[in-house]
Amino acid sequence: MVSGKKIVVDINFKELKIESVSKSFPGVQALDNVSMKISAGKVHALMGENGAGKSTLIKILAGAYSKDTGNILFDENKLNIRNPNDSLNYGIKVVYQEISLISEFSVAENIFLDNFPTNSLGVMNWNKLYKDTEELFNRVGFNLNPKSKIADLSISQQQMVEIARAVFKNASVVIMDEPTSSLTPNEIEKLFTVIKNLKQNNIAILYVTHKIDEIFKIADEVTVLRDGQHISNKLISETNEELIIKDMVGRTVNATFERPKDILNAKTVMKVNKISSKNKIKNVSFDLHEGEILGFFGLMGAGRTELAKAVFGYDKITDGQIEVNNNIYKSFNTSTMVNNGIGYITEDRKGEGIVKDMNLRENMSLPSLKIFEDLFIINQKKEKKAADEYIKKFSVKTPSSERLITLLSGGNQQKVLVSRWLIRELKIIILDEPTRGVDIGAKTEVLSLINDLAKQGLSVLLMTSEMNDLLSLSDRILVMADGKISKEFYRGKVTQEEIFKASVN
Amino acid sequence: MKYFQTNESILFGLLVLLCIFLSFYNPQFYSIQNIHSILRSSSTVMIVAFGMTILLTSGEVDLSVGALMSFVTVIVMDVINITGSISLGLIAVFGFCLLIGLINGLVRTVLNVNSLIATLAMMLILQGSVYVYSMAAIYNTHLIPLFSFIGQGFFLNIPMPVVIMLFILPFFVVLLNYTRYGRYFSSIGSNPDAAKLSGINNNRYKVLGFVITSLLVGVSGVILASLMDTGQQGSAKGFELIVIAAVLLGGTSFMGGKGTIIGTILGILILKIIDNGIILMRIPQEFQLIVPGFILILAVYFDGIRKKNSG
Amino acid sequence: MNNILKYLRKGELALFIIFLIVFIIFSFSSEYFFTLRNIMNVSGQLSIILIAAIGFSVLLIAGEVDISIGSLLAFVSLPLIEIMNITGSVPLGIILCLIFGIIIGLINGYLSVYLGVSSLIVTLGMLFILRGAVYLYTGQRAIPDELMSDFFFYIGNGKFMGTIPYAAIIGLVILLIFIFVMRNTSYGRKLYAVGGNQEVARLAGYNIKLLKLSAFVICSFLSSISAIILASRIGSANHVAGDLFEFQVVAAVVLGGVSLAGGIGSLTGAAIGVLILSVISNGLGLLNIDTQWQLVVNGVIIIIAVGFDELKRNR
Amino acid sequence: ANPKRIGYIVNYGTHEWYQNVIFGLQSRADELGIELEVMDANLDINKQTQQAEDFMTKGVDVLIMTPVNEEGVVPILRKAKAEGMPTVLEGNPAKGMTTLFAICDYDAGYKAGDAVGRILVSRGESEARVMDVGLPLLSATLLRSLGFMEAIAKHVDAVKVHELDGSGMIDSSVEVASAALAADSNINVIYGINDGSALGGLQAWRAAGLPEDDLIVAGTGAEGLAFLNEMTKEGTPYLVEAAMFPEGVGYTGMNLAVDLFNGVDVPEHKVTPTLALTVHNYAKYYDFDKAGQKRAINFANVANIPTETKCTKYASDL
Ligand SMILES: Nc1ncnc2c1ncn2[C@@H]1O[C@H](COP(=O)(O)OP(=O)(O)OP(=O)(O)O)[C@@H](O)[C@H]1O
Ligand SMILES: Nc1ncnc2c1ncn2[C@@H]1O[C@H](COP(=O)(O)OP(=O)(O)OP(=O)(O)O)[C@@H](O)[C@H]1O
Ligand SMILES: [Mg+2]
Ligand SMILES: [Mg+2]
Repeated sequence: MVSGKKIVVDINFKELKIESVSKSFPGVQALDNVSMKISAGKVHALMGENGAGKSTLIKILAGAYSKDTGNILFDENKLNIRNPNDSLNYGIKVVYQEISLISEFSVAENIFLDNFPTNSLGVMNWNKLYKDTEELFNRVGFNLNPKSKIADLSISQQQMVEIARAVFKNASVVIMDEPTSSLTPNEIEKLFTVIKNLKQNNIAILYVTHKIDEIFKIADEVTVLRDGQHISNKLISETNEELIIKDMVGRTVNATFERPKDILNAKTVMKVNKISSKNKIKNVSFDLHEGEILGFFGLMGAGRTELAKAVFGYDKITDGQIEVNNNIYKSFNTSTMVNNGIGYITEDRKGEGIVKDMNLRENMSLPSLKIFEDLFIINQKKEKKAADEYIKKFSVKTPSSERLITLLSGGNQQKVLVSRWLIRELKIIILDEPTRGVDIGAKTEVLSLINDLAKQGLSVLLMTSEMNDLLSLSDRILVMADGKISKEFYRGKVTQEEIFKASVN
Repeated sequence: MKYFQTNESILFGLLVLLCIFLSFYNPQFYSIQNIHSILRSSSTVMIVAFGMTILLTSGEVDLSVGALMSFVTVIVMDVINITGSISLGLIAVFGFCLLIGLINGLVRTVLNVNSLIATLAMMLILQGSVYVYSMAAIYNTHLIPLFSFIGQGFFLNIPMPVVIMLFILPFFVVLLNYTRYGRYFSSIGSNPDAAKLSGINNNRYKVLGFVITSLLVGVSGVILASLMDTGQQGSAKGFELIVIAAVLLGGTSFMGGKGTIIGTILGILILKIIDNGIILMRIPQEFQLIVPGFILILAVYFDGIRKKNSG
Repeated sequence: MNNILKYLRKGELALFIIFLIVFIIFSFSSEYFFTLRNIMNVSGQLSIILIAAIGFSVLLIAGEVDISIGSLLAFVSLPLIEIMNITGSVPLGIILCLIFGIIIGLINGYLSVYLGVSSLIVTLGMLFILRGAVYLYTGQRAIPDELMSDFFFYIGNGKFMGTIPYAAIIGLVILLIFIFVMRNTSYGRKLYAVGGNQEVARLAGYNIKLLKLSAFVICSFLSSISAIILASRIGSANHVAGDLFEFQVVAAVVLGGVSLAGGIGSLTGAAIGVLILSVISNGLGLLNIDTQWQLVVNGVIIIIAVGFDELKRNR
Repeated sequence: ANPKRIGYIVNYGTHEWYQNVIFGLQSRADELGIELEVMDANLDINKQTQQAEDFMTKGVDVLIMTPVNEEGVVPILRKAKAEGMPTVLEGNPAKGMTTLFAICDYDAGYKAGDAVGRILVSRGESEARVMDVGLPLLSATLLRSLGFMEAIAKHVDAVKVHELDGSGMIDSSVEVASAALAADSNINVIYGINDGSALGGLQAWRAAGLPEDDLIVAGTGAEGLAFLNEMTKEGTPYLVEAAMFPEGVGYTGMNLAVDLFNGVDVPEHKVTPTLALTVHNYAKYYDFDKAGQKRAINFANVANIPTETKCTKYASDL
C-alpha cells in the first residue's frame, strides 16, 4: 500500500484502476459498482447523461468525496485518498466543472495555490512565482498575464488558468471535467495541443465532455456511464457517434431543425437602437422579429454576455434606447424587462443562476410567482404541478421537485434554469449558453423546444459557442467583435469560416 | 404541526422542557401575572424581530433598532406632550421611522455600504442626535389615559402589547411563508444576482425591508414609552443584540436565504423565559447573560448536527 | 509610482488622503492638536484598538468573525491582575493572560470550525458568556492592581525616552510583523485563499480547519495584548472594560477596506481605519465637541468613507 | 487668584444627574469667572483615560473627574500627580486621590427609609415588605439600599422581598420588576436606587394592574423631573425622594476645586447635602414649572441643609 502522507509520485504506473467504486447520496445511488482503467499516456473519455455520476467519480478521485466501497489503484498499489491533499500528493490533478479559483488572487497565485514557492521560513518568493507561471504559459501556449487578477478575467480565461494549474507539475493523472464548456474553438485547439503534450509525458488523462465530436479528435478510449452504472467501454477506433449516444441515452437522437422561411417579414418585437454600456458595448443596434431566432457569435471577450445583460437591464445602458411593446426605454432594470415578457438564462449557472437555499420548485417558479398567486397567496399545488411537468419534460434527474437545487448535477440544474422561463408566458428569451453542460439528449430537447416555441411566436436571442447549434437554429447570425456588431449573416447563406473571419475583425 | 420545520420542533421541545422545569421549581411560573409579564416583555422584542427576520433573510441586518427605539420613546412623549394628540404623536413617530428606514435602505443600496456598517453608523448617529434633540428625559405630562393603555392596559385580560403583537404576527407569517415577497426576500439573500436576473428589483425590496423594520421599531418604541411613562434616551440599550440573537436562535441564517417567523417567536420566548426563570429562581442575574450564550451556541450546534444527519 | 497606483486601486491611498485632510483640519482648528505631545498621546491611545483590529482583520480575511473581543478584554484581564496580585510577578500575570486568550481563541475556533457552528453565533454567545462570567466572578466590582509595579504601569502609561509611548511601539511592531506575514508568507496567502473561497482552498489540499483555528487564536491572542495595555492604563481588571469594543473595531477595520465577506482587505488599510477614527475622536475632544456630536460625526464619516470606497470600486 | 480653566470629565454626561451636576459646576464657574471645559466618557473607561491625557495636554488648572469606575482612574491620578496637576474626584473615592466631593449614599438612603418608616407607622402597618430595584454594579447604590433598609427597620419589621438589578434604567427596571412582581406581589414598599429605578418599579406595578392604595414608592437622587412629576400627581404612591441635589453637588465641587488650586486646606471628603423630599417640602428647594418641564434650584436653601462631615458608612463597610 502506498502511504498518502509523503510520497514522491511514481509516474511509472501503467494504469490507474478504479475497482467497483460505489457512492450514494440520500435518495440517489450516484455510482453503482463502477470499474474502469485509465492507461498512462492515453486519453480516456468519460461520457454520460446529466447526473450519470461523472463528476462524482472525479470528486472521489480528487479526495473531495469519500467513496462508499471499492478501490483505486496505481497498477497493484492501492491508493489511500482521504482528502484532496492525499490526491494531490499522488499527482492527481483536476480541472473542475465549476470554476474553482480564488477571484481576488492573481493568476500566478492561483496556479501555484497548492504549492506556493517559498523559502524554508514560508516567505513567498514572488519572482519565482511569476517567472514559473510565465514559463508554464509559454510551454502550454496560453497567452495570459500572470499578474492579472482572476476577477478581471472572462470565464474562458479563467478556465484556461484552471487547465494550466492542473498540468503545472508532478501530475500523474489529469482529470478534466467539461474543460471546453466555455472555451472558444481557437482555445479548444490550444487545449488539445496541451493534452497531446501530456500524453507524450506519459500522463493518464480522464476527459469528461458532452461534446461528442471532441472525443474523436483526442480520445483513445471511451467509457459510458448511465444512472451511476458502467454501460460500455470501447476503443475509439471501434465505435462511432451513434453507438455512443445510444449507450448514453438508451436510444438515438436526431438533431436537425426546420425553420420557417419568411420569419424576417414578421413584425418587429424589439428594436435595440445604438445602445452602449459601461462595460464594453458600443453602439449596438438590431431588430428582433416575432418568432425569430437571432444568433450571436463572438470570440471570448467579444461582449455577447455584456450585450445580453445590457438588453435585459442588468447593466445600465449609458446611451441609446430599446423599444419593446411599443414602449421606449432609455433607463430600465431587469424587472422592467421581465414585465415586458422577456426572460434571460445566464452563462454563469452557479454564480447568477441557481438560488442555493431553495429547492427545485422554488428555483423554477422564481420569476413567475405572480401566475401561481390566488389573491396574495402562492398556490403551492399549482406551482408543484408546473414544476413536475417540466421535470418530466426534460427528464430532470431528481427524486422530487422538493429537492434542494444544489444537490442536482450541473446539467440538471441547467435544465431547471431553462424551465424557469418556459413555465411563464414569454415574448422574448435571451439565452446565454443555454446548453452549456447539458447532455446530448437533453440538449436536443432544449434546442427543439426552443425551435417549437419560436414557431409559436417566441423570439429568441441565442448566444452560444456551439457553432453547429448556432448554424442549425438561427434565422440570422450577428457576429460580435470588441463590443460591436461586425457582420450580419442569413440562414443557409453562411459557412463556419465566414463567421470566424468576421469574429476576428 | 405540519408547518413546523424540524428546527422549530427542537426549539419547541426546548421551550416545553424549560417550562416544565421552571414550573416544578416554582409554581408561580404559571401564575397569570407571570405569563403576562413574560409575554409583555417578549412582545416588544417580537415586533421588531419580525422585521429583523425579513432583513436577515434578505441578507441584511439592522443594528440601529435599539438606538431608534429609544429615540422613538422621546419623540412620541414629546410630541404628545406638546400637541396633546396621540395621533400626531404616532404620525411623528412613524414619519421619523420611515425616514430612518429609508436612509438605512438607501445607504445600503445606493451607496452600497454593507448594512452591518451602515446601520452601525446609523446607531451612532441616532445615539448622538437623540441628545441633540433633547438633553433630558421627557416625562408624561399629557396624562392621556389611552396612551398609558397602549403599554399598560389589558384587552380581554391580555396585555395590550401582546394584543398588538398578535395583531401584527399573522401578517408576517403569511408574508414570509405564503407570498411571493417572502420568496423574493430569501432569493435576494441567497443569490442576489440570480434574483436580479429573475426580474426582481433587489434594491426596492431591500429598502422595503429596512423601512418595515424601522416602522416596527416605531410600534415597539411607542409601547415602551407607554410602559415607562417616559421618553428616555439611552433606553433599550443592547436591544439590537437581543433581537438578533433571538432571530438567529430561531434558525434564521445570518448569511441570508433562510428565515422563519415561528422560529423567531420560539427563540424570543426561550430567551425571555430564561430571563424570567432566573429571577423566579433568585439565581444571580449575571446568568441572564451566560445562559442565553450557551443556549444560542447549543441550539445552532444541534441544528447543524440534525441537518448533517438528514443530508 | 506603480506601487502607489496599486494602492490607489485598493482604496488605501484614498483613505490615507481622508486621514491627511482630517489631520490638517484639526491642526488648524486646535492649537493643541499638532503638538508632539498630543501626537504621541494619540499613538499610544490607539494602540489598544489597533492591536485588536489587526487580529480581527486576520480573522475576517480568513472568512470568520469574532465579536466577543470586547468581553474577552474584560475576561482575560482577570487572570492578569489576579495572578499579579497573588504572586507579585508581572510576567507571570501576562503569560497567564495570554494563555487564557489563546484558550478562548481555541474554544471559539473549535466550536466554529470543528463543530460547524457559524462563528458569528459562537462569538455572539461567547460575548454574553464571557461578560456574564466576569460579572459573576468579580461581583461587578473591579479588581485593582495592588502590586502597583512600575513595569506594569509603564506598559500602558510609560514613554520611551519620555516621548514615545511603549504602547505605540508595541502596536507598531505587531502591525509590521503581521503586514509582512499576511502579504509575504505562504501562511498569510493561505488565509486569504481560505477566506476568498473555502472550497477551492480545500481542493488545493489546505488544512482549512487548522488555518481557521490559527486565525481565531491570533485574534484572541492579539486582543489579549490589547487587554494587557488597557489593564495597565486603567490599573485594574475591570468588569466595565471593553463594552462595545467590538463595534469600534469592526467600524475601524471595515472603514479600512477589510471585507466582512472574507478574503479581501489589508492590514495597512485596517490600520489607517483605526488611525482615522482615533484622530477624529481625539481632535473633536480637544475642540470640546460634545461626545454626542462625536458619535454623529463618527457615524457620518463611516458612511461617507465606506460609501465612497464602494462607489469607486463599482466604477 | 482663581484658576482660569478647569476641566471636568463626566462618566455619563447624558444622565440627568450629571447634567445637573454640570449645571451646578457651570453656575459656580460663571460666578467666579472660570472657564469650564467638559468631556463625556460616556461610560467608556478607556475613553476616560484618553480624555484625562487630552486635558493634561491642554494643561487645565484643575482636573475634576467622575470615575467611570473607581479602580480605573488610579493610573490617571498617578500620572496627574507626576505632572503636578491638581485633581478632584466626584462621587467615589479612589486610591491616590487628593480630595473628593460626594453625597453620603448610605445616609441618603437612610433618610428616605426613615421617612417611609414614619409613614408606615402612621398608617398603622407593622411590616415593610420591600422590593429593592437596585444596581449591584456600584457600591454607592448598594449603600443606598442598605441605608434604606436599616432605617425602616428602626420603625417596623423590614423584609427585603426582592433584590433586583434594574441597571438604573427605567426600561430594565420595568422588566425585572414585572417578573419579580409576578413571582410575589405581596409587597408594600418599592425602593429605587435612582429615579428611573423607582419609576420603573412603579410602572411595573401599574402594568400588573395592582392597587396603589397601600403602596409606598421611594426614589433616590432627585436627578431629574421624574419624582416632581409623580409626586405632584393626585393620589400617587410615590411619596418620598431621597434628594441629593446634583446642582448643589456641582456648586460645592467647583468651590472645592478652587480651594485646592489656591492651596487652601481641603478635606479628604467634602460631603454634599441630602434630604428626604416629600410633596410638602420640595418647594423650599426647587421651583418646579410643571407645564414647562423645568426646575430651578434654590442654592441658598440647599446650602443651609444640615450636612454630615463624615458618612455613617462607606464602601469599605460593605
Ligand atoms: N453532494 C451531493 N448530495 C446529494 N446528491 C448529489 C451530490 N452530488 C451529486 N449528487 C447526485 O448524484 C448524481 C450524480 O451527479 P454527478 O454530478 O456526478 O453527475 P454528472 O454525471 O457529473 O452530471 P453532469 O453532466 O450534469 O455534470 C446526481 O443525481 C446528483 O443529483
Ligand atoms: N476586459 C475585461 N475586464 C473585465 N472583465 C472582462 C473583460 N472582458 C471580459 N470580461 C468578463 O468576462 C466575461 C465574458 O466576457 P464577454 O461577455 O465579453 O464574452 P462573450 O462574448 O460573452 O464570450 P464568452 O461568454 O464565451 O466568454 C464577462 O463576465 C465579463 O465581465
Ligand atoms: Mg458533472
Ligand atoms: Mg458570454
